[in-house]
Amino acid sequence: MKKLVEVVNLKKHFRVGKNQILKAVNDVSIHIYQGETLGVVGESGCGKTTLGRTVVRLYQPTAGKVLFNGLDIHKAAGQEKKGLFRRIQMIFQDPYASLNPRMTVGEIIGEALDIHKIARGSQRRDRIMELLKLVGLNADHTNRFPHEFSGGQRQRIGIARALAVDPEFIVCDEPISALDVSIQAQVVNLLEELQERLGLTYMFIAHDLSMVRHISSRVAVMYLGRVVELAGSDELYDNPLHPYTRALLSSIPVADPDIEAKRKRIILAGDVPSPVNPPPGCAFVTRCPQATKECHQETPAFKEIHDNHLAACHRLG
Amino acid sequence: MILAMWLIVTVTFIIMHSIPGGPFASVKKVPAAIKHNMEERYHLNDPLGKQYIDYLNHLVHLDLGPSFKYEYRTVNDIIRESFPISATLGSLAIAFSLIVGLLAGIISALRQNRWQDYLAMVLATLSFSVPSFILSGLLMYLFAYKLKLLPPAMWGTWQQAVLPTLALAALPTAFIARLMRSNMLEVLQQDYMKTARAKGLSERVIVLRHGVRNAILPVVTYLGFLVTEVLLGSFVVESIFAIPGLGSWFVTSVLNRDYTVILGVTIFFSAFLMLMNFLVDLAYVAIDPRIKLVDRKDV
Amino acid sequence: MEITPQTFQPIERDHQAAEEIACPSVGYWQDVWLRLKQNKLAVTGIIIIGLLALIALLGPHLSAHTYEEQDLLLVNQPPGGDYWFGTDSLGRDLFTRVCYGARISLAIGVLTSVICMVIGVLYGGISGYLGGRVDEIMMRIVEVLYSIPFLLYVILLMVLLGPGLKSIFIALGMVYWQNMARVVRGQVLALKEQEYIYAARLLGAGTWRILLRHLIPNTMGPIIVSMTLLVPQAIFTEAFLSFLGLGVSAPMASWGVLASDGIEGLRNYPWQLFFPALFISITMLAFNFVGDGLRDALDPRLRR
Amino acid sequence: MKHLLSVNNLQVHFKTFAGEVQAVRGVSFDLTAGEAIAIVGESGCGKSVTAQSIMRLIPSPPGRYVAGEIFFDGENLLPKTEKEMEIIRGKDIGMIFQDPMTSLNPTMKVGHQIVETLNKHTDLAGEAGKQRAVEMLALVGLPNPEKRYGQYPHQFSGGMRQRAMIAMALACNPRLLIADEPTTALDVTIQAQILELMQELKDKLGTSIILITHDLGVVAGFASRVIVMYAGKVVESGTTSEIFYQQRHPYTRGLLASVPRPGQEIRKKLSPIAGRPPDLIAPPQGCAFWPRCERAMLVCREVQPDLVRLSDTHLVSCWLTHEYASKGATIRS
Amino acid sequence: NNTADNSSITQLIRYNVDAEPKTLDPAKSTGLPDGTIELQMLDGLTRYDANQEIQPAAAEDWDISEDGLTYTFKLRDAKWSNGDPVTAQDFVYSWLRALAPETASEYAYQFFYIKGAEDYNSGEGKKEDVALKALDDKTLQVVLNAPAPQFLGLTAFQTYFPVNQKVTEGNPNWFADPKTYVCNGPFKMVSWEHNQKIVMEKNPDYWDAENVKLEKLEIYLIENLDTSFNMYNNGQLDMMNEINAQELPSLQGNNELKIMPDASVYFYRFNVTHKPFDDVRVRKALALAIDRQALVESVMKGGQKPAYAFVPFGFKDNDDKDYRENGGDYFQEDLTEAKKLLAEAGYPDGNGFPKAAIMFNTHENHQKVAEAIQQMWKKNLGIDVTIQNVEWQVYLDRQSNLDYDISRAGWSPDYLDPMSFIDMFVTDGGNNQTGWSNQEYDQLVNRAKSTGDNNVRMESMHQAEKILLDEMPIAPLFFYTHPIMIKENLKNVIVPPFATYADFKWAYVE
Ligand SMILES: Nc1ncnc2c1ncn2[C@@H]1O[C@H](COP(=O)(O)OP(=O)(O)OP(=O)(O)O)[C@@H](O)[C@H]1O
Ligand SMILES: Nc1ncnc2c1ncn2[C@@H]1O[C@H](COP(=O)(O)OP(=O)(O)OP(=O)(O)O)[C@@H](O)[C@H]1O
Ligand SMILES: [Mg+2]
Ligand SMILES: [Mg+2]
Repeated sequence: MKKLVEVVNLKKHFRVGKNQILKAVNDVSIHIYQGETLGVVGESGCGKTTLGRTVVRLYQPTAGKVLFNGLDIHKAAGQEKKGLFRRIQMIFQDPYASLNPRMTVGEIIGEALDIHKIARGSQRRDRIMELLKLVGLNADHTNRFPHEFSGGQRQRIGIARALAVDPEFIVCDEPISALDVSIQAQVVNLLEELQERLGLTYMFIAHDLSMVRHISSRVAVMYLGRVVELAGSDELYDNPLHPYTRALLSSIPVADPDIEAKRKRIILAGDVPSPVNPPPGCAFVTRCPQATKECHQETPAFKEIHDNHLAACHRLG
Repeated sequence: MILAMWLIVTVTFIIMHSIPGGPFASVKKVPAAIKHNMEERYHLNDPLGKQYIDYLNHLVHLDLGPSFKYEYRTVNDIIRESFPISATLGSLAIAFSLIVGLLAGIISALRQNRWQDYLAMVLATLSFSVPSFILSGLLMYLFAYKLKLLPPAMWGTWQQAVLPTLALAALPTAFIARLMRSNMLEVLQQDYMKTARAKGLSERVIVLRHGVRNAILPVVTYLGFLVTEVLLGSFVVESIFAIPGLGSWFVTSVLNRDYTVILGVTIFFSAFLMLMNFLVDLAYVAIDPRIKLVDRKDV
Repeated sequence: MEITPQTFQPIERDHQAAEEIACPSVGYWQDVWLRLKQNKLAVTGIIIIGLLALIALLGPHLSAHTYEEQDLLLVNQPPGGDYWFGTDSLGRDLFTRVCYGARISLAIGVLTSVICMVIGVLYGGISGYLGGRVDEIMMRIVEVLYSIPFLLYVILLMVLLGPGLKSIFIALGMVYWQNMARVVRGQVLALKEQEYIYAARLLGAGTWRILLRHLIPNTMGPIIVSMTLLVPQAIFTEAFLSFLGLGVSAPMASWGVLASDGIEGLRNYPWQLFFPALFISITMLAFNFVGDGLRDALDPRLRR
Repeated sequence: MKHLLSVNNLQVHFKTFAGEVQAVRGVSFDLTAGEAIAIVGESGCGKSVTAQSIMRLIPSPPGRYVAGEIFFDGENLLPKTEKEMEIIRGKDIGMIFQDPMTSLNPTMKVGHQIVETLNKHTDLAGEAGKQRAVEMLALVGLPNPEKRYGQYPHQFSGGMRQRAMIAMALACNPRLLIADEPTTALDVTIQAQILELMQELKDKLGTSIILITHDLGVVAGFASRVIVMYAGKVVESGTTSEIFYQQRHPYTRGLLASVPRPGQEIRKKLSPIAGRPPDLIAPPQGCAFWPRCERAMLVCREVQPDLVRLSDTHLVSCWLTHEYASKGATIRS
Repeated sequence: NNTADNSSITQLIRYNVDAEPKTLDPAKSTGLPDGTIELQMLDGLTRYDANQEIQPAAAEDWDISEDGLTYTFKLRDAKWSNGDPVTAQDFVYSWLRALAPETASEYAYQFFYIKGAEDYNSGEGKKEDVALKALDDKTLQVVLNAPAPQFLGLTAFQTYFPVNQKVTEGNPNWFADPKTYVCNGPFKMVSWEHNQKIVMEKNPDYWDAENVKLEKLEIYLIENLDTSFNMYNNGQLDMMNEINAQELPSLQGNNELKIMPDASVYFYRFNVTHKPFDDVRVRKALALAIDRQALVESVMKGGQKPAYAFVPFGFKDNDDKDYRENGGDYFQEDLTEAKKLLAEAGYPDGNGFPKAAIMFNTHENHQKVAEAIQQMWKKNLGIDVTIQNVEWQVYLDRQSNLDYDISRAGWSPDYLDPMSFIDMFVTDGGNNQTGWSNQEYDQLVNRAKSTGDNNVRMESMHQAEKILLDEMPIAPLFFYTHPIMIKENLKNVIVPPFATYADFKWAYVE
């Protein structure tokens, strides 16, 4: 399989306050194969969005690089850069904040066409219609404003906007988190359908593990700026290795009273520590039920435990 | 900070010397020799560059130089004597505007869209835009001339402080009232107000303990601006009410082209304002438990 | 409807219909207008402003006198008969002068706020959007300018440009654009983290496109509100400038000038202050009503 | 069995610019002492309004109680005066809100916010009050409760705040706790903590709970009875197993089908509910769900179905339960 | 609280001088506030009495030589407030000090009548060469360059006041503090609150103390006219200068309002280097088309007199009659004539008249006058001029750079002699500022200045004035008055006709 995106030792730090550094993404190395969906899960604040935005070059990394088809995207300039904008896109988390409230749907989708001079005049109109239809909206929605749409519909407009430039790779930053369950499925189904039809590659960020399992072929689990486990999605769910992943999986409520009644939950103590002063050693050490002295001192390496199953834990292999 | 100060000094210096006139201009032309003598005395016939360097030199030693017009007084003296008066008047005005403005704001928020609200806001709107020279004139006319309740001018007794305080406080009071009203309305919408209600607290307690306190906080940030406004207002109010404060010097010095006083007072005011803004920031940090002096930046 | 087995026929439904939006499409400004219309005070404000504009245009034709015609035998006449608002200290008809003042003052108020808006929007927008060093330097400049005595500027301007409308606009612009720039910058700072800005950047939109198409249109709300509030302030500051000789040249007079003339005769000829002051107050209230109404109409939280 | 709470035909409307929003359109349900029930439904279907109506917290204007009764402990709450309500709020009924970030007063120490309730409703004052507050903080599992007592909300993480909210709501031992989406804003691991805590406290204190959520997963392990709301109405209610295993309303079914469930084939397509909830300013004439319903019938469009009792506990409001439905129509799948 | 302890004092006057004095050092003082305050505390050689006669003050007597060049003053036995005797050396010291270039006194030129003074001041001569000598402790001798009839009057002027040599040398800022203000006049300073007021008490050591009836004098330093008017109305002032024109009509018939004469003139300068004002016909036409009567009655309202000549009333001619009355009017308002002149100049009915502006410094009355005149010219001649209100210093600058078309101006005399007006317009005179030059005029002024014969002097000045008004580089508008408000129980306050100060030496409260 061809590696479409390679993230190599990526770090993204923010300066907060005088001398404090917030390590939002801290040494992440992952790759994404062409045509697959890589799920990224983790709790709020663990750096998912930051990772996603750095991968699409909305942020400049503090260290490390992102290769797209072997090209370092943060170094690209001029035509190369413009070309990248057409191949990499992003779908955003908040259906209310991700559409400019002052522009009609047609203008929102058409903007990409204008910037890249993809289509003009009637061609442009046709393309907009086509895109709208692709995401299941009507032609007469073109002249409406975002606030007239429901969350799910807005999210689809966002998708149409991303698709306008015919990208190969889309980072979906929690595209369904803000939606009602009944609507979430609409969007997930659409994304799946589009992937099939257009051969897209996704990086799908979420904190809802059940949805991630459903849509992804592989899943990376993030904790405090680091990836702690990465495996094929079934493998991960059936055989979680990292104590954090296990706790995370066991915390997901299941919509089945019988299963719920039988389930034994692993309840983690405490909260995620602040990324401003991460504990030394393993990031998870403060909440890990199995932490040893070693965990407090040394950051575990992210290594392959089984075939294509990577994790970062001292207690594993 | 130092850099900003230096810029202020430099720009003021340049503008000041590029407008016509000088400290010794007068209707009656004096013989050239006398003019020369006078300029000589204050080094005004040195090249501007040298005057500028000399000034900075003195400034570094906190010496603002002598006044050209009131020659026996130094700018330091002038500030030392008149600033306390301005500060007193300003403090009175600020105290007044805080008390009245906050009250008016709270009341009109609680009585939103009722007559109390409309009355307070119409008054606030009016006094928000009435310039202080008109207001001062009206106040003096009404209370001193017509009703003879208060002395029209000068400084020293509490009666004399009433009218200038009112004139000076009008704008900030109005501003605070409006700000407080909108803060209050905003706070009343907050989730924690619902929490407070769900706890069974009485309306009065909810409003005072939970509402007012949170609504006041943004007013604190406004204090810096308030001080500025009061200082600016004091130029006019002080000269109308014949109060020997620093504000009245400001205008007079510009009209007189009393170069050292212009610069000195400008520097003093800017430094003072910077200090006040700094203090307000500190106060805000001290008062609002949430705020830390954090600014986010990309690495 | 009667419940019969026949009514239990399944209905064929078009899936697209589920996406139908029932209500008519309302554009952003249309919506604002609709909601503004429901605000009684704001509507009153708009009507008053309209009337004022009408007075400014037609008022002078209603009166038999011109704004400059003096009758030194009829100075300081109280309101009545021939002179509806009385006469001033040179025996000119105050009514006509007030109507004429409306032209000047309203023009000054409106144009100044437009000028400030343009400068402020550009400056604040760039400063806020670029952020970092640039922002810091640009804001420092504003601070420094703010500290330099206004009177010095005014005198400098008077020397450089001479009196007249042009100088007024420049002088007023110099004070107020800074506030506007701050307002805009604050807005832009908040908005630039919005996801739609990121989306636009990701589509390859350049700085100007983002500023002009995305940021500025979305800061318009607060900007318009500050503009309406700026109008009355500009009207009065103009009076101060006129007093210093930077104003429109006499015998034309703005409201501010009429009011400050009036304050001199307050003890003896109160109407000379009353009428200009009345008009100014009405204008201020009207603009404030409209401003507040707009603020509400633009508030996203109050949106449906 | 005597009901601790019964809501009868509650109708609440809001005046807005666009018209009157019929947020709650005749909701009825009962709650027995010691019971934990859940109200589920999509966003905007009137869950919060129902909950807040019980506390009489609907702001008026724009809100208005159009009809209905709310009996708490045998007394109708709707006609009560504010003063009378103040005594009930916080003492007999406690409430937790969705967003712990904004529901605590940011400028008041957490401990004081708890003591405030105690001062109002009990005669615990001064040290005793503080003692009790610290106890409550310990009860909800906050480590270091003495220290936490003197801290401000911003020094708490989201989970800790929600714990503090719970401590506050339970401080006076209320008989009923209304939890309006208490975990929606929290991470899953934290959500698990909070649910565990509520479960524990319910058992320990015997408080009745109304849990409002839109996550059916949360409901499954927590409530004994579930009420499903749609567009301001109850469309189905029953015991947890009735709702999860014998649901009759297409909406309930849709809700369950749109999340991937264990046991379900992983890669199988999800079946979402098409479209979006109706505008409550002008709700549809018939069943509010018909425009989105796979099995809509002519009658659904025209007439509102009644809430039909299928068993002692199971009620549903759908024409499909009508005898004609199986006769007169070819029902797909 | 001042009002409280004042209540026991009956002999108290409160007066406003309209501004904080720039200095109270007589050598350097220039303004009215300075002069007025110094006048109460310092005694020059002479002092004007109520009839504008020069009376001996520090000098008991004097002697003027035949040629009018040498003045010998005999000083009386008087004491400084610190007990030192007032000596001729004090005067020599004071005057030389004022002349010294280091002192940089603006009014040093007031001494230029004295031989050697100008050279010393400009650094070209030596101090020793100034013809000023103390013959003994009580005798002072002065030699002038040329006969100067106004010289004696000048010795009553602030710049000529003495200072105590010892005190001044010991403390150059002695005048800034009441404690060190050593004086020889009727009052002495008790306190000085800057920008508020100066309080004085009767000086018991004053040689003429028995004629000083006031116990206390409060001089207020309030600038704003409205404010001081209100204070007067509230009984906080007993006497005030300057009243807003808008108040005057309602004060008609009020006994407290006194309209004092003021030997000053209000006029417009024409810039004769600008077209069309280089044409005397244009200047004349404009000057003739102003209704001065309406101006003073409806705009100024202070009883001002229309001016048809330049030198105001109030100066003595050689026959002891009034110079102005002798000179009479030099022109009359005449619309037909004005129109005719304008047409002759090429602007019939104002057609083609170039753009022009009246410039004036920021002040309510100046603006009104300008607006009224603007209307008159428009109505009478069909000329449109604009008016320009400029800040004071800008106004001065533009006026002296001849950067204007028409500029308002006012002039009050430095000394009580028409020459103070007439010598303004000599070619390139510092105060000419019109660009106008006339040889004959210059010669006449020169002759008047160098002759010892008062008849010739006066005659020359009359002739010069006639030339001035024939050529009209200026258009006189009116002669000022000086409206004051004074409580009726105030007596013997001396308000001179040539300036707006007041002397309280003999004043008392009834
Ligand atoms: N521009 C920024 N400046 C400073 N800190 C930032 C910035 N953006 C994000 N952070 C911080 O970086 C950390 C990671 O944030 P990020 O948004 O990537 O988390 P996330 O995993 O996407 O969380 P969520 O699930 O809430 O969206 C957080 O602590 C956040 O506060
Ligand atoms: N104060 C109010 N003014 C106007 N409309 C309101 C108000 N409060 C609620 N509504 C309306 O009532 C309806 C029901 O709202 P409610 O908050 O009960 O929904 P919910 O089921 O709690 O949704 P969510 O899951 O989003 O919390 C919504 O359409 C909402 O717009
Ligand atoms: Mg995120
Ligand atoms: Mg809710």
